[in-house]
Amino acid sequence: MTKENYRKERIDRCIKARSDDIYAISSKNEIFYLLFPRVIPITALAILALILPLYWQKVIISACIFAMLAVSWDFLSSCGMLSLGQALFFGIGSYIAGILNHYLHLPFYITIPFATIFGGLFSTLLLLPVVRLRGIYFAMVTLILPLMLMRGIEATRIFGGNEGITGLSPFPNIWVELIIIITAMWVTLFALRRFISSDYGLIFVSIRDNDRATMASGINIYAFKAQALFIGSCICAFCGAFMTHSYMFTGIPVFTMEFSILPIAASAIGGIGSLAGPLLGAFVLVPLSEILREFGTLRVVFYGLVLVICVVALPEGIFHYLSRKYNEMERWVKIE
Amino acid sequence: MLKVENLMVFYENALAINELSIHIEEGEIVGIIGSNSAGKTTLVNTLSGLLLDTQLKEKRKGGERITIFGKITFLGKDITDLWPDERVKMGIVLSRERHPVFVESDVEENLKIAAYITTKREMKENIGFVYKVFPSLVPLRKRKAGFLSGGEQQMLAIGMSLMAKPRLLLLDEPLLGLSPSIQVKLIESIVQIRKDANVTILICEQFARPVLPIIDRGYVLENGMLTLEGTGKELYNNPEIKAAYFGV
Amino acid sequence: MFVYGLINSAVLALMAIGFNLTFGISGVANFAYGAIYVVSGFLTWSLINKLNIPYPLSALSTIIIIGILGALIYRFIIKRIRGLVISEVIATFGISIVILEFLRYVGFIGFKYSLPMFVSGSVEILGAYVDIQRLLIIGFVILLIIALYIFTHHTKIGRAFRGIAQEEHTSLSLGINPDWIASLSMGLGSSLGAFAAIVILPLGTITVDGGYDVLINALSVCIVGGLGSTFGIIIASVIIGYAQTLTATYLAPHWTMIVSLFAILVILVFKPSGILGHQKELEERV
Amino acid sequence: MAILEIRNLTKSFGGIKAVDDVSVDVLENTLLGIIGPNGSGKTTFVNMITGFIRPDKGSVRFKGKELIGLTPYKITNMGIGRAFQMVKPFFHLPAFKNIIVPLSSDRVKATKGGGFGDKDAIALDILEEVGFERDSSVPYKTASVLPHGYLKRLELARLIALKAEVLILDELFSGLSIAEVTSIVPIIEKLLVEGKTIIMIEHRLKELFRIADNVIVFNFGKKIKEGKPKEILEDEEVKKAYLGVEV
Repeated sequence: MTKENYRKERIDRCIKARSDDIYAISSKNEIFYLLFPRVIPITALAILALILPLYWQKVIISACIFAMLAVSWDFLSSCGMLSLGQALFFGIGSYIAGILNHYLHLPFYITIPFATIFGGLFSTLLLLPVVRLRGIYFAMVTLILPLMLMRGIEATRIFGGNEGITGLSPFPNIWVELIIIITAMWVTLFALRRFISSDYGLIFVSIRDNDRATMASGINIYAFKAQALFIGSCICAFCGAFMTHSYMFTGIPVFTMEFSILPIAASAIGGIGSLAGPLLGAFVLVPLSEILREFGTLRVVFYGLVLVICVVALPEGIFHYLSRKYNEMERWVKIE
Repeated sequence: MLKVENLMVFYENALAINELSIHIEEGEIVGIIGSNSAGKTTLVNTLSGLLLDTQLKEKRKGGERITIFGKITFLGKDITDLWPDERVKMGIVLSRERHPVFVESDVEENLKIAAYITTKREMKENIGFVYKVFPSLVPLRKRKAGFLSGGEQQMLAIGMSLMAKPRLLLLDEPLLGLSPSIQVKLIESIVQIRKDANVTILICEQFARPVLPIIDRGYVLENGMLTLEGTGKELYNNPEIKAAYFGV
Repeated sequence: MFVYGLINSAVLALMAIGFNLTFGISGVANFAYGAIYVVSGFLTWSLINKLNIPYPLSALSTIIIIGILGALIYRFIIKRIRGLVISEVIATFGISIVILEFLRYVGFIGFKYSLPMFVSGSVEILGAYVDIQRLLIIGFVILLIIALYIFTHHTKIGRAFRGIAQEEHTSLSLGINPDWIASLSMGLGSSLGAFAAIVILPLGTITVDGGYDVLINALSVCIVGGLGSTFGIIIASVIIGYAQTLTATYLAPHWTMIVSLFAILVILVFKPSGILGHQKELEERV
Repeated sequence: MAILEIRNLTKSFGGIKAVDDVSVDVLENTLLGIIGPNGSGKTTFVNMITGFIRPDKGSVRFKGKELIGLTPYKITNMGIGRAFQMVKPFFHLPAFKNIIVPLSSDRVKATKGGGFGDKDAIALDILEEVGFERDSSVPYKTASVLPHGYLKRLELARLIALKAEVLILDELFSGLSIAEVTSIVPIIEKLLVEGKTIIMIEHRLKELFRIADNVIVFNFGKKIKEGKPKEILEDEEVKKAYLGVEV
């Protein structure tokens, strides 16, 4: 096969209608084809959660949390809002849950939903003046706000100041924790995927594609951006509230860069724009960082190294690569 | 001077240019006539090497796979795999469509940036030459290119390619979106450039009417295939061309 | 008061110029900039104290070595992911983590790591005692800005820089090799980072965490000033510099960060593309 | 009756007056052509009417309501749609989904046009109207791979989907072949029959003058002439400034 006469051709797998709609599926083969990539990870995760020791169960929980943060980041970015501050939403949710639990002694099944809704609302209101910023300027604001809140809490010493709020009420047991977070993660992923391919979700994508044309289509893009912001921040706020109860603690560490950077790194590795990619990325990165703990202080160095290698080796992301391999066949064809 | 043999370009599975063979002789003005998406832009991008850059970028992010077959020779040298900057050094300079200029620099600076591959003395001479060809740029010397009108930007864009001392000048849709009076002016300048600077010129255009009278030979492209070729006059009098491109 | 604000602004501007140069030209947001800054400090320190090379010589060689390092980073890592903004940011941030955390692991922590002043002593200006080193910084910033202006407007490579910054494809079709220019710009940006480090670090100690702070400072100054605009950077650093100094004097030092961040927010709300950002009208006019 | 009253619009960029004190009345159900050399301020003029650029001074009244100061989406929802000169489709979406975005606007919702669920069908109908072959794969292709001619049609389709009363077409014909232009002209004529008002900026004079009711000529940001196509063609000043040669 020399270069002169052959080229690689790509063809979609022979499937009659590749569609998310249930009506389009007609044969067993096709059902299997569509379900296979969805069912496998769900069952795999469920089984892992059942059989692994407590330590690794905790790792799964934290992976789920980062996965949700990453999915939310990807959702925001596919609505044209590049966020560098998932920590903001996360931290706000965490503090609301912490305050409600500490000062009002509310149980977790009240604080978490409350923190989710009001955390989302509060974050949206906070960012409302800047939704008209584009690209990196918006990113900058989201990067700054959590830093400001952090320093603000430090300076004013409210809500426990530097020490934070400790001794919050935990979940009854690890199983409740696992069930809540794993369900929440899958629901978030599939609901958002469905939402973004609906007629309504289409508008969010169109804003990213071209905001001026969307305006010229008679759409109030700022209202839609605010909605996207609300959805995205609700997800993060939920994670924050969950984490608060899981660790029985909230404090300024919830605003640290880790919660902003890791979701982005997960998205870059997993593949931006698919919502599932970032999830995959998070499940690569979080366990990896646990494995690297053996190296002690060198951990972060290796971690950074892996990050660089992953990004450079597979710039499009793991998920895009896998899905291409799954959905397309490649073959050499002869040019006459 | 330039010879293209059996050029084929695929964008993924779509064929953009099919079995194209053309040649350009020293000193000619050659026209490539074709409607939208006939493959004109792909052709000049292949000739100037820009397509290689696009190809690499698409490959990196896992996008469309661009495949190029065929052979391009320039002055007897195979340049098929040569990068754009090396081709410029050999003398193939492209002026891209939709008058791309450096909008935040003023006119003079645009020309100076374009003089990247020449020496300082040549730069001064060339700037003088550009101002001679396009006298209407002289009063605008200190204006930012972004504030120029479409016609002036197009003149500047051609002027910039002249700064790189081309032997073969590729013009991609120079008349696009220009008003009739400016089109006429521009066509006159192109003829003058050929005469004064001794360059070979390849024009890709869909407005056949103003272009056909000045070209020595022309090719008609349709869907990436060569459908007609002949001298400018022959094409001008061809009834099919008249029907398709003149709109009688 | 006035003088301190000015010095503070100059320090910020100095930190930002290198970052801005790389970003403005190649579009690569070099998140490893902070790491490069710190590494330069350590490199100079090692050259002086371990190899006993005289100060000026080691400073000079640091600037050159770091410049080459920056160009190499571009050549072997960023070149492969060019145009994918998020990947670029993550990759450079990864590099930054690797470098900084490695330094932390090796144990470069402590007060002994500091560079000597160029000139010690202080003078009295407007009723305040100021170290001469600090005054030198202001001088260096002014010199650097003038040098950069001449470089980008009157040399061939400098003009090519400006071309690539504006329209990469056009530059390509004019024979300018973007990868070559971009790696040059990355190298030069890193050298400027090293220069900033050598000039600023004598004022304090070299710390690993300083790297992250430098990155944040450079980033915010660049964005507030309007990306790619040198003049914007000067204005932005003056605003932020004075905001910080005023708070530190009249309020309390731990409010400094909050106020300067707040200043950035306010500017962005009223000037959505930075103080001297690109003119949006141009987009639609053509 | 004048559906759009434009008074004394002025805007300068960087010291240059892009549009200088222009007043025009656009009559209902007519086609107004705007011609002029490149850079004479036509696009800026349109940008000011549609709210993308705020004028330095002047007023635009649509059915008696002031438009200056409103955001673009509000103006669009009042019934003034515009097609961009540089096409602005949603490149990541399939062609027919591009039309669903305007179908989701408040204006279409209010007129009950967008209805329940079946936006896909409506979108496909509209695309067929502007010349997308319904039974082919063209309407389902991603906008980024569509040829230029289809993207221009997509711009037009967006305005039809919006049920705009005033359609502002900025160089709709630029970059189209003669055959494509001749196939689009009937669509525009049909819109006129339906009672729409159309403003067209064009360089393709032959086609424009055939369908236009009134023409205004811009030069250096100023309106130098206004009249019927025939008068414009014979005007000496216009010939000198713009046409240069026979049309």
